[in-house]
Parts: sequence; C-alpha cells; structure tokens
Amino acid sequence: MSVTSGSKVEVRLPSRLGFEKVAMSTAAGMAKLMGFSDDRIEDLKTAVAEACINAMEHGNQMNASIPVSVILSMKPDELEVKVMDNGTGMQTPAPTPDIDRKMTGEEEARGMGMFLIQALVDEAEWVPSAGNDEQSFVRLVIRMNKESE
Amino acid sequence: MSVTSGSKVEVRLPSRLGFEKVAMSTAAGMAKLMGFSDDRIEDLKTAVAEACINAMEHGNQMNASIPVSVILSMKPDELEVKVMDNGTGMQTPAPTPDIDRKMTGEEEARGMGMFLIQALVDEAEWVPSAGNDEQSFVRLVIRMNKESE
Amino acid sequence: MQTANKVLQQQLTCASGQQITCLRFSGDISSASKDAVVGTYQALDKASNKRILLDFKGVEYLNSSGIALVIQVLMEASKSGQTIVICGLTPHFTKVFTMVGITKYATLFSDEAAALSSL
Amino acid sequence: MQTANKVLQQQLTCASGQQITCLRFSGDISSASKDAVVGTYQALDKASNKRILLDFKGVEYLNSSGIALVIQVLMEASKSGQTIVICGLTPHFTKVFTMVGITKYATLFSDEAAALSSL
Ligand SMILES: Nc1ncnc2c1ncn2[C@@H]1O[C@H](COP(=O)(O)OP(=O)(O)O)[C@@H](O)[C@H]1O
Ligand SMILES: Nc1ncnc2c1ncn2[C@@H]1O[C@H](COP(=O)(O)OP(=O)(O)O)[C@@H](O)[C@H]1O
Repeated sequence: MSVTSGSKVEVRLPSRLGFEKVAMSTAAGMAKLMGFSDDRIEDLKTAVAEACINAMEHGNQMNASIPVSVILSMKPDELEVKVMDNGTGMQTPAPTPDIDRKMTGEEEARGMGMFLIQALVDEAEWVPSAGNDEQSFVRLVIRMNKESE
Repeated sequence: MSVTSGSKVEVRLPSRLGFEKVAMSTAAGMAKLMGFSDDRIEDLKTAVAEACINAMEHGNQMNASIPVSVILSMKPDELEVKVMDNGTGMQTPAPTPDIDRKMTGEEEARGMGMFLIQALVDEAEWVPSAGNDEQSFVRLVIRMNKESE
Repeated sequence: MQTANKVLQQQLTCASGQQITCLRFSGDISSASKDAVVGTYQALDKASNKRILLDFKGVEYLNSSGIALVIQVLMEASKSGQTIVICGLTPHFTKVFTMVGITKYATLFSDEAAALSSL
Repeated sequence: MQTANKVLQQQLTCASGQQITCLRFSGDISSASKDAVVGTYQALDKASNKRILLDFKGVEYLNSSGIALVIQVLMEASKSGQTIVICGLTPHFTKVFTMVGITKYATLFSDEAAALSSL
C-alpha cells in the first residue's frame, strides 16, 4: 500500500491515568494504516503510553483539566509522534534503570518510562518548553523496516 | 470499574479515506476504558466510521486539509460521540435503504451509512451548521447495558 | 490510505457434489475495492460459474461503501441467474448484512464448511 | 479509569514434584495495581511459599509503573529466599522485561506448562 505522507492526526486526552490507553489505540490505528508490523505497533503503543503518563504526571501535575496532546504525523516511511504537556519539560537523555541497584533499594523501583521509550522507538527526543506559552514535548519516531533494537 | 464521567477526548483527522479507521481505534479505546462489551464496541466502530466518511465526503468535500473532529465524551453510563465537519450538514432522519429497490436498480447501491449509524447506536442526531463558523455534526450515543436492537 | 485487496479464487465442491466458485477477500472492503469485488465477479464466466461463495473471513474492515459493492454483485448475479452465498462474516457484520436486507438475496453461513455442507 | 485487578491464587505441582504458588493476574497492571501485585504477594506466608509463579497471561495492559511493582516483589522475595518465575508474557513484554533486566532475577517462561516442566 502507498503511504500518504503529510497527514496528521491529533488526539487530546485529559490528564487522568487510564486515558493513555486511548492514545495507544489511536497511535496503533495510525501505525496500522501506514502498514507497520504488529510487533512495531506494540513497541509504539508502550512508548506512547509511557510518554502520555509522564506528560500527565510530571508535565500537567495530574490536573485532569489540562489536556495532553498527541500529534501523529505520517512521513515517508516513518511515523512521528509528539506528546505535549504544559510543564517545563525534560532534556534527553533518559536515565538508564539499574536493576541491581533497584534490587538493593539504592534506586527506586519505578523510573523506567523514559528508558523504555528510548529503547523501543527509533528516535526519542525531549524538548523542554521554550517559555511563554510553548508546550514541552517528547518527539518519537518509528521507521518502516526497522527493528527496535 | 468506576466510570469517570465528564472526561473528553478529541481526535482530529484529515479528510482522507482510510483515516476513519484511526477514529474507530480511538472510539474503541475510549469505549473499552468505560467497560463497554466487545459487541457494543463493534457497533460503535461501524457508526463512527460511517459518520467520519460522511463528514469527509459530504461535509468537507474530500478536502484533505479540512479536519474532521471527533469528540468523545464520557457521561454516566453512556458515551457520546460528536463527528463534526465544515459543511452545512443534514437533518435527522436518515433514509432507510430498500434492498428490493437497490436490486432492481431503482435505488443506488450505496446510501446506507446514515441508516447503519441509526440502527447501531442508541441515539443518533444530525445537527446542521448554525451558520457563521459553527460546524455541522452528527451526535451519537451508546449506553451501558443496552443492546443495539 | 486504503489497502489494495488480494482476492483468491478457488473451485470447491459442495456436499451435493456441485461445484462452487469461491472468492476469498482480505484486507479492507471499502469504496477502493470496486475492482476486487465487482471486477473479480465480472471476470467470471456467467455460464460456468452458477454458484459463487463470497468469503469474508480474511476481511479486517468493511464499510457501507464496501457493502454497496456486494449489493452490486448480488444485483448482477440475480440478473444472470447465478446463486450467491456468503460466509466468514463476524457476528457484527452478520447483523449489519441482515439489517440492510442482504439476507433476502443471499444466504449467510458462518464459515466455509457450513456453506459447503448445506449446498 | 484504571481497572481493579482480580488475582487468582493456585497451588501447582512442578515436574520435580515440588509445590509452586501461582498468582494469575488479569486486566491492567499499572500504578493502581499495588494491592493486587505487592499486596497479594505480601499476604503469602514466606516460609510455606518458597516458589512463586507470576502468570501474566490474562493481562491486557502493562506499563512501567506495573513493572516497578513486579520489581518490588522480586526485591522482597530475594530478601526472604523465595524463587520467583514469570510466565504468560507476550513476546513484546518478554522483550520489555528483558530490557529492564528482570531476567537477572527471575526466569521467564512462555507459558505455565513450560514453567512447570522445567522446575
Ligand atoms: N513530560 C515530562 N515533563 C517533566 N519531567 C519529566 C517528563 N517526563 C519525564 N520527566 C522526568 O524524568 C523522570 C524519569 O521519568 P521516567 O523514566 O518516565 O520515570 P518515572 O515517571 O517513573 O519517574 C521523571 O521522574 C521526571 O522527573
Ligand atoms: N455530514 C454530512 N454533511 C452533509 N450531508 C450529509 C452528511 N452525512 C450524510 N449526508 C447526506 O445524506 C446522504 C445519505 O448518507 P448515507 O446514508 O451515509 O449514504 P452515502 O454517504 O453513501 O450517500 C448523503 O448522500 C448526503 O447527501
């Protein structure tokens, strides 16, 4: 099938845990439309879920009335996803979880979201808010015919 | 599970055939979150697809740069979906297809979308544009613990 | 953004011993499927293909424009005295086909085996 | 908007003849699942439940907060000398569990039968 690039889909969710699953469905639908394989779609779903949860928690401070925007852009042979929140944002790179330190309690059990995002997609970039009314976002890219590792 | 009412999800699609499948995924994700059964979710998916296709074709004249907006609102025990376009709109009721007339060629084979929408959801209402910059829309409702027929 | 359809064509034998031509659809059946649905049907010789089974088992997405193409096939088949039977629809689309009245002109079977054994 | 978890608890016998306690999760495993995952584990007597199988077969959604709860169980089990094995993960989540290093502290089996036959 031919991919029509230049097409954008935007979905806006309340900052309420559970709604990241709606964004997962939208992202999966878009990736399927572009012809991505089921395993790449699973990678994308997890990355999108983690990015939405972080946007809700750390960006929008779980204020349900502040939406998380997810912008899905079809490009030739790749899908770009921006997950935007109203916080000040984060910079790449993500912390790598250390299971040994987690097991001894030196590191919190949680704190794997950004690592998973980076590990599962082909590109992940965190862009802090540029000030004013600019939103902070994480930008993910999955490419056709690429494995995640 | 408890349904958190008052939550809205909005998805915007280009007016390009095929993208109605992305709206179907979003609507299915939202209905699943609310705890709707799989067969009700199938009803909703078909109704949302038909409404999006009509919004693209008849409302936005297949101009890919005009988005179709789908607003999904959780209410206590029901999910409301508004599919909005930039056309002048339509009024309820939908024409009922007559298979006998279709078989003789007296009626076009196509023209079943609005009928299916009405038949598959618990409420369907077409609201024409109120003029100015108001969008026209179809408003669908599916309720918990209701069969479609 | 609409997928191209592959249609598989196969000759099957019914329980009665009669031959039936099976058209197996896959992917999306929508307004972009005119060639796949109507075209494939029209390419069949009307005299030697008196019974046709439309199998929707592999279909992932079906909308009203796709159903309109099925109705067009029913219409042409009815004119040329061919019998159409349908199988492989999900329970949801069995309901939808029934709602639009297709069951007046074609019998729906749950799957291929059910279709073959009662023909 | 997060589903409550049902956790089924069951005593199974391994190929070696040893007993194993199976915790079968379902629905979503996320930040809302602390009671289901950590709570259910902590309610087990540590002396009489030396081997525990965590079965994710019925799980529809799993995120990093849910995985953190699994790590918390692994940590407590390691301190009290219990062995944890895991089964029923999809290929995707098998990959994810491997990525975060869980395989250093728990063996992953494709399904219950595979787990029981090698223990
Ligand atoms: N969208 C965001 N806005 C601001 N800070 C963020 C955002 N996403 C992640 N962070 C920061 O990065 C840290 C690590 O995130 P993550 O790896 O997902 O783990 P967790 O969310 O479990 O802490 C977070 O604790 C937070 O401080
Ligand atoms: N969103 C809309 N805006 C304007 N007109 C519409 C809209 N939806 C439906 N219609 C009108 O109603 C008619 C019947 O629609 P439908 O039953 O879906 O069949 P079809 O789209 O195949 O013609 C359309 O042909 C169109 O004239």
